[in-house]
Amino acid sequence: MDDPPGSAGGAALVAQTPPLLQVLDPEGRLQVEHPPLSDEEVVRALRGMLLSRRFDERCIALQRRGLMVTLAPGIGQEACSVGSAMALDPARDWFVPQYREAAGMLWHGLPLVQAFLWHMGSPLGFMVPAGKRFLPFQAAVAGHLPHATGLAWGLRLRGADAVVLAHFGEGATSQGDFHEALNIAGVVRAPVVFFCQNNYWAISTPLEWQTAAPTIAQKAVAYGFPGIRVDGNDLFAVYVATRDAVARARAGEGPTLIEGVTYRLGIHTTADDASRYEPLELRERWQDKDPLLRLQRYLQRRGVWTEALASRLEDEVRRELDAAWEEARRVPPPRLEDSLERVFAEMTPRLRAQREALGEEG
Amino acid sequence: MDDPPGSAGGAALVAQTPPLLQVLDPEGRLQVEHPPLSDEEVVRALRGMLLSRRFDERCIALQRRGLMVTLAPGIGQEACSVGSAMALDPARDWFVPQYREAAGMLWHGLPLVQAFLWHMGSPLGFMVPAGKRFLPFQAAVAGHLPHATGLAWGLRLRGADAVVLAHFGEGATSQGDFHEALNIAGVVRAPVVFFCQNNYWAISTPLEWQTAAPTIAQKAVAYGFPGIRVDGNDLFAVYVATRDAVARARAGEGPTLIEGVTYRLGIHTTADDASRYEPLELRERWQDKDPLLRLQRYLQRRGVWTEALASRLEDEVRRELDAAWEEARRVPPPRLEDSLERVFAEMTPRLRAQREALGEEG
Amino acid sequence: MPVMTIVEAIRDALHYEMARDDRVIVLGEDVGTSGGVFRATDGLFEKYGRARVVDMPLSESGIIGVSVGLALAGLVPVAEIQFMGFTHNGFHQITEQLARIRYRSWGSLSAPVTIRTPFGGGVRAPEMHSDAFEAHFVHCPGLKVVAPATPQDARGLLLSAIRDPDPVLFLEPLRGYRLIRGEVTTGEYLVPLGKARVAVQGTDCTVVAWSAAVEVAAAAAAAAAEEGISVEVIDLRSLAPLDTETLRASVTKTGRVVVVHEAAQTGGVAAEVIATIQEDEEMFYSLTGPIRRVCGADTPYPVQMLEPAYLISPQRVLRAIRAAVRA
Amino acid sequence: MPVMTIVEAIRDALHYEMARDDRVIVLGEDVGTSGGVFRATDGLFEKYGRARVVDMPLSESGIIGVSVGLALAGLVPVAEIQFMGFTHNGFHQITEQLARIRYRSWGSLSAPVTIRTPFGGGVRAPEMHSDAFEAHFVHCPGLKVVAPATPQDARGLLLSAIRDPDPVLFLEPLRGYRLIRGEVTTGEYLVPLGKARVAVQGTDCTVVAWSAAVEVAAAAAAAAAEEGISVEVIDLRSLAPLDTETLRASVTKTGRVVVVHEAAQTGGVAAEVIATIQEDEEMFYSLTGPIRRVCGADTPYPVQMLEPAYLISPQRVLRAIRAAVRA
Ligand SMILES: Cc1ncc(C[n+]2csc(CCOP(=O)(O)OP(=O)(O)O)c2C)c(N)n1
Ligand SMILES: Cc1ncc(C[n+]2csc(CCOP(=O)(O)OP(=O)(O)O)c2C)c(N)n1
Ligand SMILES: [Mg+2]
Ligand SMILES: [Mg+2]
Repeated sequence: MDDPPGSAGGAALVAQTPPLLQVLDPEGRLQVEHPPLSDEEVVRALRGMLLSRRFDERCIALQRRGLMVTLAPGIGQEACSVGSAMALDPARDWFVPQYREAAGMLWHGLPLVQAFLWHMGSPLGFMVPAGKRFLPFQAAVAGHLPHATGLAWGLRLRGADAVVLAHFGEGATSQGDFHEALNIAGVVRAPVVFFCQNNYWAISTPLEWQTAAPTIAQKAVAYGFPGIRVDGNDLFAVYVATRDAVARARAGEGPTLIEGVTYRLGIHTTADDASRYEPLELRERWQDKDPLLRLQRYLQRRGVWTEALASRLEDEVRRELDAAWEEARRVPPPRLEDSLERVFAEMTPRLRAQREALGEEG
Repeated sequence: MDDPPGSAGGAALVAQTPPLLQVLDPEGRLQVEHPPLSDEEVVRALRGMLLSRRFDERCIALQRRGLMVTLAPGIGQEACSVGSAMALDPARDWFVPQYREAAGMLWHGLPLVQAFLWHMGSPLGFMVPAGKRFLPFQAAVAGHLPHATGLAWGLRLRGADAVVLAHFGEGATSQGDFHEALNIAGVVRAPVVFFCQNNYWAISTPLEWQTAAPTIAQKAVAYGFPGIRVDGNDLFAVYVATRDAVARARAGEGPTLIEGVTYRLGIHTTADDASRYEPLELRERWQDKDPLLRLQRYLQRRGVWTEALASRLEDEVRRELDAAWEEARRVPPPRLEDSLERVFAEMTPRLRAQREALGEEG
Repeated sequence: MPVMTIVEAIRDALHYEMARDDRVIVLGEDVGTSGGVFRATDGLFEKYGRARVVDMPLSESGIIGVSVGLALAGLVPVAEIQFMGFTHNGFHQITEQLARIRYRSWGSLSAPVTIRTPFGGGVRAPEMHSDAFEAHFVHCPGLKVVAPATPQDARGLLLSAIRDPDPVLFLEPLRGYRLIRGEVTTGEYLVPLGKARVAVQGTDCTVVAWSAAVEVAAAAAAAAAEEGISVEVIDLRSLAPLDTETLRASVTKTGRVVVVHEAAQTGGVAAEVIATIQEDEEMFYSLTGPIRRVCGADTPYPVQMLEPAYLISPQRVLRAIRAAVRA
Repeated sequence: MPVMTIVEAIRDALHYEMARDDRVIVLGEDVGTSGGVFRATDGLFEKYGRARVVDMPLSESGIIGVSVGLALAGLVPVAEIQFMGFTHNGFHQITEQLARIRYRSWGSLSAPVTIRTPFGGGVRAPEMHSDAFEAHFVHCPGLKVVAPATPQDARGLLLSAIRDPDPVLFLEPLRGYRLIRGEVTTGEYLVPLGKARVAVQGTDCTVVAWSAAVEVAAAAAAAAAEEGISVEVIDLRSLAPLDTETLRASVTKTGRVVVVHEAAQTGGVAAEVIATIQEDEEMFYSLTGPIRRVCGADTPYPVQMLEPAYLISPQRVLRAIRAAVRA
């Protein structure tokens, strides 16, 4: 039998690699005519990124001294976190984090004291203060993504014009929950933006072993909504893509998946030893793409970046961190008994008995 | 601020609808020059489809008389089931079914007696006879897909040049297990063909409420391997697509997702009342695309289809079914005690005690 | 008072509550246009449309996870999982997410989600469609588990579950849907969570059961009565939290206990009932002999041909009652 | 005999078994190039490469489901789930698929998969990383559950688990990984599944424990000894199947029982141990008082700041021993 016509090859869908959106190149050169943010806004963004960078560094140091628990720094990924948070309106929009987005959470209104408490292993670190629009950090990878879908959908059903932004890593995209959350979001056209920080590593597992898809953005094709791929170390690109996605969502046009191509400049968590698996040259290549450096270079080109500004920002940030850390240390630690009161709105008889027994043992 | 350049719109990945592969149109007209199967092969295929059609009809009738349990007929979808099974080599390849693929399973070697036992609610219906290469029918939607991935990957690791074909519905694509199974298959380049019978309905839920993606085939983009969309009521298209995918898999080129666009001509299961949700005109539209009808029309055009052939096939199939049904009824029903011996290779002390207690109560 | 089947009572509760509270949203597989595979949600879609009655994609984990989000948005989700076996597909969303959200947010968030699902066998359902895994959810801090046995309780407990500020797993007796009938108080009639019911009064032996097993226990009690044994049947109604008070009142009276469930014996809820009874000094010292379990064998739920032998018969319960009384 | 920590003993078993049987394949998140987040698989990737030591995508359900398929292809998969809490993400693949495949294929198929996972708290791990949900798996027909307390047992039981023709959940004490050390018989030394161990001999009270709680129980036993109370500590080793014989030998001698676990009390494995003990006539009639549970509170496992108070102390066990002996 000769090769039949109508061979399936012709009908195969070939994966298309989406282009990478870049507005600022690593040297801080604008790739477009007009910047999407004013210089003031950029300085404010840089300050937010710096706050997070110094927060992470300080917490790592405190962890090494036994004063903090295992934590996952966001170093190197601040542009994804802050750039996307900037596109939200904190008075109506929600931020739904994984665990590496202290930067964006602080931007969106997480009190710095609470961020410290979180890393101190206090349950108070997971509280959502009244009037704030974020969920607690999430330890189960991708577990929060269906919540983001439901929250966005529910807010719309309740008549709010709110948008939800959910963050996660490229490793999270391998989870069933990622799939179910995005698929449902597509069906109900939930006003949600799924932001994947593709930092190449899931602990020690590289992207190639996570998925055979060359990009994360193209996974949106499965859900019938747009996937966008941006330089995740470029605050402008992140901001522009998220802003557009938020606008789409708010206009009732449904979800967007954004892939921020970035890199984890350091350890997965303080319990990790990246030297066991990370090629040094890869780290070095990305070190120069540091998102803070890029913004500084940009501001330098625009004549805004000065020694004075640099040290003013560092000073402000240091003082803010000092004050919050001092305050966090003075917060009285909750007792186990208190936790038994927070399982249900009202304690069950057995919880009450267990609580009493704890008191007696005290 | 004027609309910034570098707007994300330009970088968005727009989902591409893959073309639909069709080799035979509903009137049985060949859309290509040479048919991919000889007339003899087509008659054999038609016989396999007819066997399944009559099997289903008979079982539904028996179910209505209380002689069988709830069952999911494959009526209208026989081309997907048989056309894909034809592309396998039963001496080395595996068939991993959901629950609607009696047609393909019979083709691949499931003894007809066992198919009856399955619908009689006998555990013997789930046995895999020695030397056969299929898994038992699967009741948990998508639960078998990671098994197909693992089996294919494992067979390759063990040095076999086997290919695994897994069937499922479009509803199954919403499950996390679908996602994880396909993603892992892509990463390890497992020799597996994922065949989705998109029959429009998941019980009463239409495709539009299942996913916002216009096609199932495009979901392959998320996993970095080809997705192919074929007319699922066209035996030739199904066969050709699967044959090519099997060849790719065997050559070490990894998995393929095939979407067979078809329609469930009837009830979801014998427990279902499709009139509650199915628009009549939709059913009527598809009735004329009946895959058996199409093959008959094709054979008619080629002058092969005669009254004599038609009644010979019906006769053969009827006698085969009669004989198997008689045999199935004579199989002694297993006892509950026997089932306690099949939980582990060796009974635990408690199972042994439970087994003894059953005996005493007997 | 109208007479209803269990499924009618559930449907009535859903209609009642959706009319009363516009935050209630029903979601699940096939709950809309078809009215649910058991018709529990029949008529809701016609009344409220897709904005409040949503046929969901085939995603149990997604349905539960999305319900958490809907609840956080201020809605009151009532999610249906078509069969209990498939709650396992979303088990992590129930155990780690839904049940913990109040606790892990240190009381600042809550998710008043009700998950309705039928469980247990006896209707010749396909493989995996008859699973009874209530024990998995009883060991799930932050979750309440309810399993009514009568139409009256089904309606009253479902209303309480929907209104409860915390997540509730609401287990419906699959074989009772159409077979169990009874009078039902309609309107604003609620049955509180966490309170057991004395289904049959007696003095010689306590039989603890829930859901469809209550009927089996009652049949055994009737048979025992003919032998002169007076059996008290406790219908737990709530599996979490357990009603120790009602158990104590009965056990201290009878001194003999049999616990019945269809689920596999090992690690089933009977074990918790036994542990709870015997660790109470008053109950412990009133026991005249071991507490007996009448449970499913330690196998998965079998396919249909083996089902009649697997199901717990009143005779098996009766034998255990006799043994308990003899001890 | 070399002295090893638990994690070293596990690593030794994996190296030993992979060398002995080329069908053994290790798969999981970060098990390859990094050698596992706790280094349990360290050195395997270097020896056997990606063909037999596979860093998997972040998919617990996929890892377990794929392991079923690998087993059907004739391999012997040893899957690692990074933390027990995340076994819930694949719970349906464990309960409905892996554990049932022999049963549902009427004995014609089998899946000798071992799932290794660390569990329990005490190492200040993040939220959800200290969960102890062994009870969910004990109520899972077709699955064996093993939870060693010593390096010797960890190695010997892991070899047995890998060679067992049925699926085994192998629970590793997270806080024992580096803290529990002991002599280990290397080479072809296996510890049988389903057999408990008398960790401490005594006559007045039986304390039943497993995994990291055995050390706590032993410490309590030592403290009790100073008060003149002779405590026998039973290390269950296997939670499914339970070793009723060893329990009987001890309980009929002491007449007093305390069961210890870190998991939440309600519906935990202690309940099954209690039910098993008390339904055995011989054991029941030897009990002088209620069997006591020393378990975690009915909350999720807390974050780090509350951990010290949540963990079970030898003092709490001692108080229960005293109460038992007084009764
Ligand atoms: C469901 C689940 N499985 C496993 C883990 C353990 N774990 C914590 S972080 C991590 C890698 C996550 O990678 P990615 O999603 O890329 O996020 P990143 O850490 O790179 O920000 C893993 C496997 C977890 N927390 N949750
Ligand atoms: C995990 C799981 N959830 C729910 C069900 C109940 N159920 C059985 S068939 C079905 C619809 C399946 O639709 P599809 O995948 O399109 O296959 P089809 O029946 O159309 O062949 C559902 C929801 C199930 N069997 N398994
Ligand atoms: Mg990552
Ligand atoms: Mg379908």
